[in-house]
Amino acid sequence: MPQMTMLQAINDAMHVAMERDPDVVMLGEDIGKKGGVFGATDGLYDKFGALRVMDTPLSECGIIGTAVGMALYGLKPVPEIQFLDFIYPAFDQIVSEMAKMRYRSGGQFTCPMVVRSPSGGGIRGGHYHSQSSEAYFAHTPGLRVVMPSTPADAKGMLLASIFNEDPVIFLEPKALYRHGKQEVQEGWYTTSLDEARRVREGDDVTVVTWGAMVPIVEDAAGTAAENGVACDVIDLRSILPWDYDTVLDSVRKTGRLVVVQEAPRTCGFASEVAATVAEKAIDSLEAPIARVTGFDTPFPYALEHVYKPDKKRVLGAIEFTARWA
Amino acid sequence: MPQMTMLQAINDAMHVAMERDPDVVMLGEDIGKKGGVFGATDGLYDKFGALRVMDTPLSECGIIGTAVGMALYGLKPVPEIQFLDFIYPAFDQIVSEMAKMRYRSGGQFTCPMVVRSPSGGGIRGGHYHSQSSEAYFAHTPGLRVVMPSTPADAKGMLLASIFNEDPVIFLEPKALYRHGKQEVQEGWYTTSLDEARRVREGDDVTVVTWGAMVPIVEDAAGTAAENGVACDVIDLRSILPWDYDTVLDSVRKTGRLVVVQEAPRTCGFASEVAATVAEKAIDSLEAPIARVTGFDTPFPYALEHVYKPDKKRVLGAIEFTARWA
Amino acid sequence: MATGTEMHVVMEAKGKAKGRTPKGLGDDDLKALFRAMLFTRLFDQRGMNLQRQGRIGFFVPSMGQEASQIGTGYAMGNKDVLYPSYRTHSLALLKGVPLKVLYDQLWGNATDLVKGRQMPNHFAIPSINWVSISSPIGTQISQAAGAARAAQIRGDKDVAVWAWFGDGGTSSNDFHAGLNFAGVWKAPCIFMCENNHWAISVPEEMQTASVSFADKAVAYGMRGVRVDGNDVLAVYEAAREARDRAIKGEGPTLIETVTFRMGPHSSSDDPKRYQPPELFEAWQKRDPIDRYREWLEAKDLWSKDEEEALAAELQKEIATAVEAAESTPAPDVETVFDDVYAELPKMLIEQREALRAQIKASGAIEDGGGAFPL
Amino acid sequence: MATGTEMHVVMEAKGKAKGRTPKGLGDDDLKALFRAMLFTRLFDQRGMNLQRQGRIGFFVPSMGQEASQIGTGYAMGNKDVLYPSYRTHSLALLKGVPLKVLYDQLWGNATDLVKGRQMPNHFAIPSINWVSISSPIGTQISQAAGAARAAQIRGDKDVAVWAWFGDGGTSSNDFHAGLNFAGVWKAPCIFMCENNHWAISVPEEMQTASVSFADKAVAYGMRGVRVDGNDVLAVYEAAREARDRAIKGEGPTLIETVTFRMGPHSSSDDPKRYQPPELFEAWQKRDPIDRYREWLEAKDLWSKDEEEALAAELQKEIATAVEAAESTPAPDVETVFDDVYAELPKMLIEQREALRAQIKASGAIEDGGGAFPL
Ligand SMILES: Cc1ncc(C[n+]2csc(CCOP(=O)(O)OP(=O)(O)O)c2C)c(N)n1
Ligand SMILES: Cc1ncc(C[n+]2csc(CCOP(=O)(O)OP(=O)(O)O)c2C)c(N)n1
Ligand SMILES: [Mg+2]
Ligand SMILES: [Mg+2]
Repeated sequence: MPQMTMLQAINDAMHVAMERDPDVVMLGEDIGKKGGVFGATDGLYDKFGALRVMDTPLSECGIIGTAVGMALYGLKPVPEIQFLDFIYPAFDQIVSEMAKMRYRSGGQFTCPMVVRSPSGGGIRGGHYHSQSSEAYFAHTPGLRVVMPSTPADAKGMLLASIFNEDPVIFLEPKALYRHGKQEVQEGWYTTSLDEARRVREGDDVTVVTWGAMVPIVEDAAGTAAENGVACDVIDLRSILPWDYDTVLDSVRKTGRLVVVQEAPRTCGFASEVAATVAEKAIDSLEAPIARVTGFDTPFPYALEHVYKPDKKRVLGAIEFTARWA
Repeated sequence: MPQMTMLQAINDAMHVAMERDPDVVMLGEDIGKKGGVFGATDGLYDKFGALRVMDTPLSECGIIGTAVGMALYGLKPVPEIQFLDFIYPAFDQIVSEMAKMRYRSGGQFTCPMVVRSPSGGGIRGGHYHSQSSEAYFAHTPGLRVVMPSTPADAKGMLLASIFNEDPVIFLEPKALYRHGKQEVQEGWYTTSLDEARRVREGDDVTVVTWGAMVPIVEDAAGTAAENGVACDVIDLRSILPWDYDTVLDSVRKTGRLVVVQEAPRTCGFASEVAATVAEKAIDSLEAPIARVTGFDTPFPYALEHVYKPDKKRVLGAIEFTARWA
Repeated sequence: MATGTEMHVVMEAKGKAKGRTPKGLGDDDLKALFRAMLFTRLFDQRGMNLQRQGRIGFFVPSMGQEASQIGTGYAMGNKDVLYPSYRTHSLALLKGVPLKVLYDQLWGNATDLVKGRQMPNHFAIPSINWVSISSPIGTQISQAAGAARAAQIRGDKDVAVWAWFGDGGTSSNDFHAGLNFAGVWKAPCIFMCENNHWAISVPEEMQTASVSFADKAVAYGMRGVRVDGNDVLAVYEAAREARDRAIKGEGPTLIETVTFRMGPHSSSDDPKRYQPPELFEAWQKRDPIDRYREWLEAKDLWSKDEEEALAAELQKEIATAVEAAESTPAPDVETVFDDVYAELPKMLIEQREALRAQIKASGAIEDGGGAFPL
Repeated sequence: MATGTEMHVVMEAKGKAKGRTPKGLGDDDLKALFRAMLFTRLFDQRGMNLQRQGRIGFFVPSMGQEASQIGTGYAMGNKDVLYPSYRTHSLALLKGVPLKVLYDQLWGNATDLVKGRQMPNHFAIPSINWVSISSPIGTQISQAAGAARAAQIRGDKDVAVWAWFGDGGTSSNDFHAGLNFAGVWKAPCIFMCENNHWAISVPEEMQTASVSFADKAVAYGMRGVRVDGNDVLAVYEAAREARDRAIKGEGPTLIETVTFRMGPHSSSDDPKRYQPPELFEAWQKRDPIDRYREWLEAKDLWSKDEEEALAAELQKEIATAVEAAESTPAPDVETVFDDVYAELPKMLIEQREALRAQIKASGAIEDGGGAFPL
């Protein structure tokens, strides 16, 4: 199997999807000749032409609005939003239209489409090239919200998203685009959008996370293990709907929970994880549920490293939770 | 003191604010001659003229975008979004601009302004005239998000919002606009944006809620009391920043918590309340934290009454929680 | 064809009843146009009454705009796709959608195609390629541009896509995005701006400073056409030409039909607060149905008797459908969880179970009432 | 003044060096214009170098657009309000903002006016009414319209508001909203569209099908002016006239300056992937600085010696400021919590305490690195 970065795996998934089904089309800013600002759509324009790989005017509203129309017509559009921070001009089309189309039409009209967008920090992009906004979408029934953390998951989940009946917000943790390589199966395969992934087994503390925080948590869990604390690390992969059973099973085993997210703290998805556990497994809990999160501030530029949860902060929370008696 | 409905109290607050300060201006769709679709701006156009009470083109993006510019210029704009469901075309201006202006400019530019909008169900408005979207804003650092539940609070909090330095999302629970009258002080006064309100004292179960759910919870708590369960009912009033100390104190007393919101369940603000308590007061908890919420569906039309939490559902959760051992 | 700021007219103003018959319309067509306009008027009157009687919760009438809509609808091809607004039920009547389908939606009952999920007037009717309507103004415009682009991508040669919206809709984000994308793509899309002079209480001069709405086409490099929206034949011609151009690959068109909202914005609105009565009176004299009747009568194509018979027949149809829809029960409570996703996810299964348990324990849920917008 | 699709020019093309001196500009003004243009070019070259050397994280050059910006800036009044874009630092240079202020921002250091909160080029400089820049394209446009409306409401007679954006920016939601509101309000606002032919890699013909960007003014009932953006004198005249009209209450203007982005979009971009080299070469021949120098020389207002002396002086200023900014430390970690609200709320106080405790327990936080856009 070839070794790929996440970026290559995503690019590969799009090649596979477009070859497989002529209804798959891409649209977005700079995705054509330039191949995307990160290179995710590299080569697609040359291979599939300007009718299936469309550079668009600078309007996220138009990108998503027209993609909804394409999906309603029967195509499988995969619009790219250049940075997740720029999705807001299209927020109305996403939450009012794409998410609600099936429900409001009594199931007669549907929007199977995938909105791809690089998410989170890690590139010194400051305020507007770094935000993690999954919680907005997680509070929007009708959407699927997913976020892979490995190259293999990225490819399998992107293919599963494109050939799935629900509209998907596909978040790509840009900090992991070139984080490292992994063996990735060639050609067609899909990865479940319904199941979390157990990253590491352990009996002492459950650590739940997703996206770019996964390798940071793995790193912290490794050090914790050296210090005698065995973490059960779960990568949610899907944020909505999410696999709370896997989390609950783990907490029932460990009795301790740390949730790690990059997004600001208040009303982020970590809160949902905590609330669900506090509702369904309170009897198992032997310690407070700790959340490690970005601060309740906008995303800073010079102090990005202070803002983003790092290994030390995660480790601190794991140890605090493990020690609680 | 005169008796007022919440709608009258809000209208009165705007009269007081505009008389007090010539920099206070209003803008929005149909707020002029028509006086707003609910009548909230009734009489302002006649009294303060077209330059201070502006009917606008049909663009929420423009309403908030221009209001941000007015605030930057030194005015105190109070834009109205006709229904909260229609705020999304302005989402970019709200989350990227209004919320972040102070931070991103190093405190040099600020956006003191108040976005008023009727929120929630209760008028058989279906999908697009009923949503409770406070969680989107609660996850947006830089915003204040408030939601009164009584006429007196509505007036005092609106005045406090208008003469406050931070941008405020002022949510008006439309189900309570004409829900009943209350004595409301004439003229100028303000109500804290930082403190929750204790609606009812009790030692058995803490019930936290806000907005249109407050009277429903009161009703349920009344019945629960008849059945021997004394509820400590807290109306949060402010969602961001929120007064978690009052909630924590109460839970430390009761050991039991029910959170009630009208919005869909996943990643709503009730999750934040639950997560905070599970983090800071887990040792006090004697029962699972129960959430009573709207379903994880879009807001329906014919089955609105099934979707919205009602007295029975709240009472069920209170009794379940009280009984837990 | 007049573009930009000139006005395209076929029938001369009421009282003169002159004007040629547009190419391609036979006598049957001319009568079919009238039938649909009258049907719409009756449907609207009934809808408002049903709301006033408290039998349905809300209604949006199209009184005064029948020519603007029916003229367009008649120019549509069979495979064309409609992105309608909440004020264009006339098009469903024109296309022969069974009345029960419409009334089911107004009641939001168990046989409603949209399962009682949306307010009255928010139809979704796949059999006539009528895409689901939503309330947020303008969102259908960029979607229509995308659908037209999809037709291009698929190589579907005889498909045009039609987006309906009002003068207020031209201020929306999606108007700008939709027309801009369609212009760049030369997509087979027709943008139908019904300028009825009001966006609820906001008059057109507060909506935009542009000389006309049709003129906005300039900004997108597309053809803009301004037409007398109370002249059903002029509307038909303009729409027909726009469709021909779209199909031939000559690009999209923005059509402005200049007309007037002769009723309130909706059953919740009272125009007296903001509309000068003279304005209404002036436009009443240009009522599109009266004007067209006069023209037909002058051509000896229509008579009072015919109209009475037609009206009676239509009223009967309406009465039957109203009764059937009204006596249909509400949707089952458990349907509230369906169609959020293609398959019911676990969280919704649990929420459904909780609801079931609650109903079992404490009985049916009471209808909370509530009136729009109260 | 040319409107819509015609092009306003003052200096004839390079090589001829003819053309009158615009009214109101004395020799000193003519030289000041050149100085600012040269300053901008040097600042840009230095900025790109600093980024290439890894000393700052990112940079956006304005090479090729100096005339378009300086011509406009020179027409502004003292009380005018600027809503700039990330590519218009030339205006700060023109207005004499100390260089250290700009370099502090490029470094995001402890004395940076915006406290290291934003990427390079996102300045906020209240002393010259320069409003905080954000990255999302277009948002400043509707804000500028609102500020202009505020000036009207306050009765401030000598204030015009200027919004800068690119050809790509015309597709944004806020372009549509901002120009529409300004048109209806007749607000004293000037909308400066710098058409540099590219939105990153998207060429103007894929941005819109309209014949020109200036033509989009029609849609908003405002004046649209198209001007040779490499002709600093023509730009000045157009901007001056627009300001006069704005101040007199004659309404807003959309100015399109036709120019060319002679560098990459930003330090992260490589135009070779999408830009035909001939295009660059053709525009290089119309370099706005060369063109203006030739004009000045022909009028005997400028010489090689003068330019060498000026360049040396400016480079020295730059070197001093660069050194000062680079040696200023980073902002204190605790400032990360400031300015979210007017007062620090409880949750942020707690988050700050937790950070303090962590640093105390396990040492300073390591800088994670990362390069834009990687
Ligand atoms: C985005 C949005 N904002 C506000 C509303 C409330 N609203 C409903 S209809 C309407 C006026 C629409 O006017 P116009 O587009 O001219 O259509 P008309 O009703 O005249 O047919 C408004 C403001 C809405 N539905 N959507
Ligand atoms: C809403 C939004 N979408 C996408 C981007 C990414 N982006 C940054 S600059 C740019 C192109 C801007 O082109 P133009 O408006 O012509 O200005 P120019 O850079 O040419 O000066 C894009 C797409 C953004 N900043 N904001
Ligand atoms: Mg209208
Ligand atoms: Mg450009």
